[in-house]
This record gives sequence, structure tokens and C-alpha cells, in this order.
Amino acid sequence: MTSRLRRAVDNVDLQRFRFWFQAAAFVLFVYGGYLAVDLGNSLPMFSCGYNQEGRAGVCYLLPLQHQLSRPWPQLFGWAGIGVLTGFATFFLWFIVLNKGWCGFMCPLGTLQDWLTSLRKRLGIRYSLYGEQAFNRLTWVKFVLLALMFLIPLAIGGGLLSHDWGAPFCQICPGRVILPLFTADPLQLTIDYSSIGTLVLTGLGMFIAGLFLVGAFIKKRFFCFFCPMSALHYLISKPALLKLKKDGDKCTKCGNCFNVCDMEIRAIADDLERKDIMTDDCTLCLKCVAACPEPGALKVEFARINIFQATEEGFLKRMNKGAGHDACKR
Amino acid sequence: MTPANVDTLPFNRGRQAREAEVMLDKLVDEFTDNPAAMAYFYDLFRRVYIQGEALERPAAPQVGMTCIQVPEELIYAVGATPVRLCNGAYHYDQIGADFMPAKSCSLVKATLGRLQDQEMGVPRVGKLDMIVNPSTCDQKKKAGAMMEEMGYAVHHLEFPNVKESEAARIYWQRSVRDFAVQLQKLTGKRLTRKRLNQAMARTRRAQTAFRALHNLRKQAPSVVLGKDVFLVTNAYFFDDLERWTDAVEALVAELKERAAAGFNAAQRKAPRILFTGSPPVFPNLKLPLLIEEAGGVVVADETCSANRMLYDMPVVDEWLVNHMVDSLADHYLKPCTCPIFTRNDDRCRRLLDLVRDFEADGVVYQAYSGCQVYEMEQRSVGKVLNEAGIPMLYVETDYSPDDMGQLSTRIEAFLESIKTRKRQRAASGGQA
Amino acid sequence: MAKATLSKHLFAALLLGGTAALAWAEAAPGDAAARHAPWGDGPPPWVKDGQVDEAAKAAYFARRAQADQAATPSAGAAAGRPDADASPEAKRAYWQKRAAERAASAPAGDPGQADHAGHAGHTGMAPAPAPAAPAPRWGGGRDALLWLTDSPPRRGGHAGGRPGGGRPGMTGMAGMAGMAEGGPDAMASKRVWLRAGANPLDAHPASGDETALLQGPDGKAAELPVEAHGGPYNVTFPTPEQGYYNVYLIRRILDQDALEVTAAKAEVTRAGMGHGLSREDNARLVPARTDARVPVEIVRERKDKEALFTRVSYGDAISFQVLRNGKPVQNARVTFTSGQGWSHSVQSDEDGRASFTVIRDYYPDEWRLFDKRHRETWLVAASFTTPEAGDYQGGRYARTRYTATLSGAYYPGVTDYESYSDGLLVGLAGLLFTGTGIYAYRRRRVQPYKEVRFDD
Amino acid sequence: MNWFVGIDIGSTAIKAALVDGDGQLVGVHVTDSGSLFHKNAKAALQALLDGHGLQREQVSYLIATGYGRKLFKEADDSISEITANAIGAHEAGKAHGGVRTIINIGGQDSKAIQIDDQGTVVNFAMNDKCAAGTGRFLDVAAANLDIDLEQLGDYHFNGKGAPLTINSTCTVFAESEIIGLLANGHGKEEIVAGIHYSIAKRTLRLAKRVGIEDRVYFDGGPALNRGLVAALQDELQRELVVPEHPQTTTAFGAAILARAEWLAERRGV
Repeated sequence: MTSRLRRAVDNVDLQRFRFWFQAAAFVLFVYGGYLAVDLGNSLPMFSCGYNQEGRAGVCYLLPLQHQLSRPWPQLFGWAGIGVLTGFATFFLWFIVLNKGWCGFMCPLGTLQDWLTSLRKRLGIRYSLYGEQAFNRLTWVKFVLLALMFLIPLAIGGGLLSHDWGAPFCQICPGRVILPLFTADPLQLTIDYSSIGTLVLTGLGMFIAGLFLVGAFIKKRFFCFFCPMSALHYLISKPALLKLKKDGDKCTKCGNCFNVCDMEIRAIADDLERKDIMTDDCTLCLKCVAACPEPGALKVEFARINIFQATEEGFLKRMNKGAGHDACKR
Repeated sequence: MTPANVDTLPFNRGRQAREAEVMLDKLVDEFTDNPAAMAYFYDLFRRVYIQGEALERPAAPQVGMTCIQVPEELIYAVGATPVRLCNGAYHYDQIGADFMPAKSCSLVKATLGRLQDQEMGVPRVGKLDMIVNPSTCDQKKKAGAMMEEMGYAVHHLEFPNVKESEAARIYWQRSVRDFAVQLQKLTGKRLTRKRLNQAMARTRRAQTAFRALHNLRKQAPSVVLGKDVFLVTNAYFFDDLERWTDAVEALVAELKERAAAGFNAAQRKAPRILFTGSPPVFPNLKLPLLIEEAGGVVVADETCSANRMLYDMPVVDEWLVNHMVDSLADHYLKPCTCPIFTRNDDRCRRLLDLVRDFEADGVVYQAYSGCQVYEMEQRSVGKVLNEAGIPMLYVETDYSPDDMGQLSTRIEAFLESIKTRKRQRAASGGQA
Repeated sequence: MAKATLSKHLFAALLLGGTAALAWAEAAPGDAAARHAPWGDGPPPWVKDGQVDEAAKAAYFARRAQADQAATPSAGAAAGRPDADASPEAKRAYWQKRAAERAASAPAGDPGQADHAGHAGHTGMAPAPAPAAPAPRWGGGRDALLWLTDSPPRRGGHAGGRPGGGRPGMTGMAGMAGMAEGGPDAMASKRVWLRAGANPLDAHPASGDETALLQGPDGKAAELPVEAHGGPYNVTFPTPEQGYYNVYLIRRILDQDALEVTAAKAEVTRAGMGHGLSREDNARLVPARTDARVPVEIVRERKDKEALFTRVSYGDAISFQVLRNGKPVQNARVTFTSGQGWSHSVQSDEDGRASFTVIRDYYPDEWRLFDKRHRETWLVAASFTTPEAGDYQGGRYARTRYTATLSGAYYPGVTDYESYSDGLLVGLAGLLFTGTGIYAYRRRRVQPYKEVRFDD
Repeated sequence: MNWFVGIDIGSTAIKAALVDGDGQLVGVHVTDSGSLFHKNAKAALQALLDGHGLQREQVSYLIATGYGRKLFKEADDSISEITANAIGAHEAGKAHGGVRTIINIGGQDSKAIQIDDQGTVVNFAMNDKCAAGTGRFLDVAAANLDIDLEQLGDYHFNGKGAPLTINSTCTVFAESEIIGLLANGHGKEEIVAGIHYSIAKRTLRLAKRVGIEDRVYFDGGPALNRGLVAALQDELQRELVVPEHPQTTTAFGAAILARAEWLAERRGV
């Protein structure tokens, strides 16, 4: 890339760019259905399938859980091909943006970022987990991922009745909140028809309430427990978009950790690892924007360096950030 | 050349001014092509250190700082003015000696000596309403009590000795927040987002200017001598922030022209030296002066009177006062390579990084006799540099000028060994 | 900064609570399979304090088998009823013999009552709301009201029930009943029974030999000959495509001077797999159709945005149109009877339309036994008399009495088992609980060191 | 024929060395520094040249080294005594199979230098803060025992008893300690040996800081003292290379460097 173009990209005001990108993605994935946009049903982020008319494609977790809950003879027989093609499509979508899907495209993530900016405007402090809580809670998403596989398989095997179908979707705040954006309050219910649905829809509603408060107080609250993020991480090795760190240039000033929504310590403390994206990361790239050391943190798409930390870019963003917010009060 | 009012000065100021004058004259006169923009700094030191002129300071309360680990932005934000009290005068070193044990850090002795002179102490910044004394190195920590004896209001800023752990980080954030509350009591002004934001903008402008200067020193042939940069950063201790930043920006502009013209400030093939260790504070620029007199050039430094004080810049994610104060606390703790921490691998990595970026040929490691932390780190830093094939000269000195003879011999020998090594490497195919 | 651990423990506890509830639900005695156990609630009699006593179990089922035999009308049953996979000839022979016995022994009254006794005693259900009037007798006609339905006649076991049996693991979501039997290629088919009796609860299977008329989703008419084997009249037909299949049975009886024409109609849907039909298919398949061969017909009017999957639920408004050779019939007497026998009659208005609201009459004693896929059958009968005269099979008649029947299924509505209020309540509880939890946590954090906080 | 001179203006003695065109040492001259070392240095140079019938102009290149190197205007160039000592020892050591470590005990300081096989200084340590372990310590001790410096070597070997341990490290206190020992009737020989061993121990500690590699070259005035050489060899447990003129190695090094610089300038490197 010519150096002038590179300088322009490195000096980008990431906050503004990401805000508009997320807004566009939100409109696409929540209202795309009205424009007859249909990107299939293997999307790697929460374009919720319950938002019947508006959705531009279905989040892969819904069809995955349906396919897995087919009776075993079918599932491990001819229906298995359906599962594999579904996963292959999901994988192809995923490797393009890696976990950038969470940071830039996911409507639920965007919703949480909007809640965060609302809190910021109201002048309310955000909360942090602290290292101990972080280390314990980072496992929850893998537990949820395992349950999301096991429960449908149990249904297929006849161990659980069909009321447990699509278990994660029933407790996911996305199912309850995203359809509200297309004026469809159908999901705001507790289903008493059986134990399974009662427990799951009850949990779903409670978690929706918890989600609203959590996302308001803690930045990207739900992404910390999201099984999709866990699934992403398991298959993130061959992805094209990568977050790279050069330990030698790092002065361990901790700026990247300071701005990280997900409160990841490894970004600042780990000097050996080159591919620095951890399981919690959403590739929102705020760390690269906050790094003053040229070339210490950079984003590569198929090994082409598309955005990297530069001193000039850092100063421009800091001055703008200061000026931008200072005039508010 | 005796300044007009020297006889009216009380006797003890006389010797202090003499010492500063000898050093400043050496710094200015022995080098032919000093940048024009340095005139501001030479004149500043002449007025403050030699004529003993009182600095015109804003009427706001003065807050003295004995270390870089004091968040200046908070002081500016509550409307006070910070001044760094670390002192380099051998004269004050002798006065301070009767507070401290024989073999102890000259810098702390000099600082105590200067504080002993109350308002008459040079640089004259008037009455100090509060002195902030972070519990970084031991001798400075203990000196806090002595300052209280002298009648100063001392705030002991609790600083952790470990920086990797979560507990240390929280402990430091709490003590910085507590410090901010004390500052608010001192000036009666509340810490608001707007004031803190403006304060950070001022220091950020200063840091940006310093970084430009820092990056210019990577030029080979080098465009500015190390002694000038030390003067510039030493001026940051007491000078008005805006005036200092303008002067540095002017200097940077001039140096950019020099770089374009390919001007060489040092001799041809002068060995490029990285200076680290105890902070050189005017008038004790003895070691850098000796290096550059012997034909070397100090291209980079890793000391808390220059690079470590101004290099790393804070970032703020959300512009709310609480998070701004916390990120300031993080910014002072996490990147710091001060030897008072338990581990010094950050410092070793930083030194190797600087050597690589600035293509330094050798490292001069200054340790004030009695400063155990720097003396003890000499071993590990030496090992790391040795493995990287970079020669290091370890110098244990103090503020007295009487070992300049011996030091110059050592430094000359060190520079000569670097020159012969470079010539040999150049002769034998120049492999690194 | 361990500033706010933000009720993480709470969330984890909630998650655990959820899985514990799940485990408790599984272990609960009354799970789906044992629902409507014939021996009533509680553990089966052959289970003695947790151990299954095989001998007692075998004895119990043997006794049950006799009881079934006794309950069936033909008291002196010859050899036992042919089981499911006996050869068709054996089954036809058996039924012809049964029909002959029934014809001989049936008292003049309504044969349906006897059958009804079989399962009256068992269901401890609250008695269905007393039918407004005893099922009206349709003139002096030999048989009660005739109607076709795709729900099999009741043979003991639960009232109502699910098509295709209640095997757990039945995929409910996508209505893939047809799929469940065979692989994708097995030819799907449907079966329709003729029932007699005004009250679907106790209407007994009727017999007959008329040829059934079939109209497929594409409007193609066909005829389905049925040999009169004396057994319950039923007809099976293939359902290759998705859509509505209309099956008609027309019976004409001369009763003194009036000709009774009864047209029984069943509208059966075949909804295949796949994610719903495209918009064009829906437009083609969903609208109601009439059949020229049928003198009188009741047509159920479609709700707006109705698809093949749409179900009639309790509380829905359901409206019919009575047509005579395609023309609406004014003030015909239209009676709607619910699954438990509750009925309501109205006169059809000037364009033959009559509308009712489907009442809820499914009240399982424990809410845990509630089955959201519980299927009930409603019956609509329209009758009117026209002064047409003519002769039929040698008899002269001065007026004709037309009777049209239509049956269909209805299910519990979403509102019967989903509650918005509770949902919002729990959501609000979650919101308030965590909100106040965090607020309190921040206010009086129990930390040895008093936190310093700045508020803007 | 070109001539090159290296003059080492030390704290106690001024040493000058004359080297001919192809780098061979032709002559040396040693005089006391005295107080007017500038005048004495000029006199030493003149004496050296007269000794070989040369004029000042015939000297193509002259390098001064030692403490007074910067103030000796006569010199064409100046070099630190560490580098000069290294080059001198490297050159002189070739005859003995190469040297890697140099121990120089001067009048008022003591140095330990480590060089690589080209003679470049790798690492060095100096004790220039305290007179203990330097020539001054020997002078003071000899004066107290009123023995000449030259006799110290003989006294060391004539001693019958084991060498006494002089435990005070400081020159001034050592003086009072020696007087005490004399008063207690100890033999001068044992005291001299004790002094030699105390200097040797200090020098060993200094050398350890730069690392000791084989063939240690020992020079400087006190190297003339056989007793001290023996004590140092005993402490170091290594073979010591002591040149014939240990005092003038640094001056010799300066002369060699003068020739090299002169040749380099001619070739315009």
C-alpha cells in the first residue's frame, strides 16, 4: 500500500469508523429481511432467527441445534450431510472476519456498545471484573457451548423431550430482545407447556433482564459468556483477519489493556505470542488504536498489514477523543 | 566574569552558583555548534541557577515532587503547579550530607540540602505548599520524614514495589485517588472532567514535543548532543509548561532542518552511547559531559530525568473522571522501568530496544554510590547487554567533581575500545 | 480492579439452578410418556416399593385385555380381534362378522351409548360442561349425524390424543409427523373414518359402503371405492403433495315423505418438511375449495395470512359458509360442537355464513400434564330443508332435508400455555434484581479500604 | 628512518619510550614526575633523544598518555593509559605467547584490563579511589621500615616465618599497624611479605571483576619488586608474564600507537 494511503488508514478515528460500521451491520442484519436480503442460515453472529420478517440471515446456532436434535439414526445417517454443509458454510463465513464478526457485525454486540455509550453520556462509571473473577468466568462460555451440543443430542437420543429443543436459543437474550426491533413481542413469554420450556423460557427472560443491566454497567457484558465466541475461538487458527503483536516493541504501558472492553490481560502482558487474539477477544481493534508504539500491535488480513499502531495515529485519536468529549460537559 | 550581584548573595549561594556556572560554561563553551534554539535553555539555567532569579510562577499553590511517579496532571487539574525537587548541586549535596549516612545517594542528599534553604533554595519557586514524596526508593522514602522536620507539608504517596500483580495495580490506583482528594483539599478546587482533560492536554503537548525530539536523536549522524537534551529535560523540572513546550518545538524544528542538511553535531564516527542509571540532574551533568568531551555522543537515555519521565503517554477510554484518574495511575506504574521494582526484565528489554532503535554502540551505566537499587541491577543489565554483544561501562560516582580525572580516563578508554572494535568490524567485512 | 464482581456468582448460581430444575423435571414421575396412565396417577400397581414385579405386571395386562374384549359391543367375541399386522382378508372377515352381530343385537336406541360406557369411568376429568341439550336427534333417520374425520375412533385410552401416537421424541417443532414413519421416499398417505353421533366425544364408528369422493390440492377429483366390510367405514388415500385433501361421503335415505341427504366432508392437510412454502404455493394451496359433485358443503373460511401449518386454537373465531351447489344457503341451522360435546347453534346469515368462537374445554387436572399438542376434534353440522320433490329408489318424497357436516382439529392456543405477564415479570425481576444488586454492591462495598470514587 | 616516541606522564614517574620505523623498542627513559611534571616530561623526552643522538624534529609522531597527557603540549596526540597499556602489553606479550589479562599497578591506581587476541580492550576495572594496593602503599611501607624499594624483593624471600596478615586495607592505618608489628618484635621480612600478600589479594579481587584469562601480564613500577610478583603469582595461581621494563609498557604502547597512527595518516585511512 502506498505510504500516503497507509498513513491515512493508520490515522483513522477508529471509534467513529466502528460506530458507523456497526450501525450499518445492525440495520442490515435486523431489517435486511424487508429488503428481501437473505444470507442463508449459517451466519457466525447473532442475526436472530426468531426475528422472522426482518432477519437478513439466521444465526448458525439455531439451525445447528435443530439439526443436532434429529433422531440419532437420521442424524448419523443421511441427515448428517445437512449438518456438515451447514457447518462448512458457517466456517467459510467465519474465516473471512475471524472474531471481527463479534466486534463489528453482531447486532447484539452493537446493542451492548450502544448501551455502553448511553452509560457514558449519563456519566456512570463502568464496572470491571478484576483478575480473579475474570479467570473463573472465562470458562462459562465453553460450558454453555458444551451444553448447546449435548442437550440437542440428548433430544435426538430420546433422553430429553422436544421441549428442550434449541436450548441456547431459548435462554439467549438475543431471542428476546432483537425481535423487539421489528415490533414482534412474541418472545417475551414464559412457556408453561412443559418443564423444559418453563425452565428455559424462564431463564431466557431472566437473562434478558440481566443482560440489559449487565450490558449497561459492564462493557460487552454478554460477549464474555457467549458460546458463539467460544466456537469461534476453537476454529480461529486458519482465519484470515489476525491481530498480531510484536513483543520487542512493547513497553508494557498497559494502554491496550486499559481500553479493552473484554478486560483481557494477555494483550498487555504477553510478549512472546505473535497471534495475540484470546478466546474472549472480539477484535474490536481498540487496543491497536490505543497503542503509542509504532508496529507493536497490528491487524493483518491474509498476512497483509491493513491497520497498525503508529505514534501519529495515536496522538490524533487521543487529541480528538479528549476534544470530542471535553466539550460535552 | 562575576555577575553584578554576586557579593550581595549570602555566602552559601555563592558556591552553589559557582558550581553551576562552571558546569554551564563547560556545557556551552566547549561545544562549538550548539543549536540556536538551545539559547532559551542556556539562558534559563543561567538566570535560575547562577543569578538565583526567582521564577515567576502562577500564584497557585506550589506542589513539590521528589520523583516522576507523581501524577502531574492531577496537580495541574486542581489548579496547583508542580515542581520537581530532585537536585543536582554538589553544594546542596554537602549540606544534605548531615541528614543522611555517609554512603548514600547524592541526589537525595542534594534535595534535602536544597529544601533546607526553604524559599532561598535554587531553583527558587517560592513557598512549597505541599511536597509529594512517593515511597519509591528507600532513601527518598526515609527523607520524607526529614522534610516534615523542616516544616513542609509532606504527602507520602504509597507506591508498590511490584508492578506485575493485580493487587499492586489496585493499591496504586487507590493511593493515586487518595492523593487526588488531598490535592482537592489543598486548593479547594474540585477535580472535574474538564479541568483534568485540559491538564492532560497540556502535558500531552509537552510529551508530543519530547517524543519528536526523542525520535530525531535516531538520526545517524546525530543532529543533537546528549548534554543539550539533558538540559532540555532538566528544564522541564521547574520551567513553565507552555514556555518549555514552545522552546522544545522550536528546537525540534531546527533539528529537523539540521537532519535535512545532514549536519553532524558530533565528531565523525563518534561512538553512539546509550546513557542509563541514576538520573543526571543539572548541574551534575558530569558524566554526559565527559562522554561528549571524549568524543562520544549520547544518543538515547533511559533515566528518570529524561526519557522515562516524558516518553510513555496515557490513554483514556472513557472520559469520566474516575477512569481518567485510574488510567493516569496505570500510565505511571505499568511502563516504568525504575529499579525499585522487584523485577527488571522490562528495563533490560527497554535497553535492548533502545540500543536497536538508536543503533547505539555502547551503554554507560551511572550509579550514584549508595544507590543500592541501581548498583544491584548493574549485574543483570550487564549480563543481558553482554549476551547481546553490547559493551557496557559501569561507573559508580557521586556529585563531587574530584573524580572527573579518573572518570575521563575510563570513559576515554571505553570509547577507544568501541572505536577500535568498530574499525575492526568495518575492516573484517563489517559483519554485525 | 475487583471493583464490581457484578453478581457473577449470581449468574453462575442461576445457571446451576436452571440445570438443577432441568434434572428435577426429568426425574419427576409424571413425565410425558406416563401421562394419562390408565391406572390413574401414581406408580403403576405392579411396582412394589420401586421394584417392578413382572408377574403382577403380566397379570395386570391379561386382565386389561379381557376388559377390552368385554367393552367391545360384540359381547360373545369369537376369536380375538385380528392384531395390527394380520392379513387384510382376515381383518375384513372379522369385521363383516362383527357388523352382522351388531345389526342383530343393536337395540333400537342410539347404538353409540354402549360404546360410550367403555371409557366413561376412567377419565377423572372434570365433567365437560353439560351439553346445552341432549344431542339433537336428526329426524327419524336410522343413524345419528354422520361425519368424516381423520382422527381414529376412540378405543379406550385417552380422550383426544395426538395423530400418530404419543411416542416421545416425536419432532414437534416442524410438524414432521409424516416424515417420522419412513424415510423421505416412503409414500405418505392419510386415513379418514366415518363417525356417527352428534358429540365427537362419544360418536361411534359407523359403517357404510358409499364411494368416497376425493379432491386433491390441485383440484383433481377422484373416487375411492370402499367395499362394505361392515366394519367402521374408513378410506385411505395417498397424499403425494402438500395441501388440503377434501374427502366427501354422500348418503341419501328416504324417510317417509322426506329425502335425507347427508354430505359428510373431511378436510385433511398434508404439510411436508422444509421451511414453509413459498408465497406462490401458499396462495395456490391454502384457499378453501368446493367440489361440484357434492350437493351441499360447509366451507371453513381461512384466517388472514393462514399457511398450511396454521392451527385452529381455543378462543379463535372460526367461520363457515354453507353452500348448496356453490350458492350460499340462508338461515340454515348451523351447529358447532366442541371436542367435549359442548355445542352452539346459529342460523347462517344471508350469504350463508356462520361464525363461532372455539371454546377451551381441555383442563388437565395438573398443569404439568398439560400437553400443548393436545388435539381435539370439532364438528360443524348444517341442516336445512328445501321443498324439492322427486323420487328416490322407488319412493316419492315431497321435501328434501340436507345435512352437511365438516370436522377438523383444534389445539391449545399459544396463549393457553404462554404467559406474557409472567414473562415480563421475570424479565423485570432479572433487571431489578441485578440492578439493585450492583447498586448496593457499589454503595456499601464491604472492603477493608474505603473506596474513593468521583462522580461527575 | 622514522622515529616514534610514547611518553607516559604518570602520577609518580614519567616514562618515555622510543620506537624505530619498524616498531622495535629502541630505548626507554624513566624519571620522577615531581611537582612540575610538565618541565620534567620535556626533560625526560630530551634525555631520551640525546641518549640516541636524535633531534625533536626527527620524531615523526609523539603520543602522550597518563594523567598529564592532555597538558603536554609537545605531543601530537593523546591516548588513555588503559588503551596504551593494552597495546603495549599485547605487543610485548607476543614474545611470551600472547596475553589476555593485564594487571597494572601504578603509582596511585591499579588497573586490570582484559583484551582480545587483536589487543582491543574488552573490559577493564580501575581502583583509582584508594591508594591501598598501589605503588604508594609500598612507598609508605618501605619508608616506615626504612628500606629501599629495591630491597623489598630480597626481604620478601629472606623471611623465615609465615607472612603476617596486614588486615587494615587503608594505607594510612597500615602504617600504624606496621609500627605496631615492629614494636611487637616481628621481623621486617615477615611484615614485607605480609604487605606484598595484602596488595596481591586486593589486586586479585580487582582482576576477578574483569575475568582472568591465561597468561596474565603484570606491569607498572611495583612489578620490579620480585617479592610482590611472587605473592601475586601465588594468589592468582597462574603464570605471570613480567616484562624486562615493566614501568615503560604503557609508554611503549603509546609509541607503537604513534607509529600506527602515523602510518594510517600517510595511507589516509
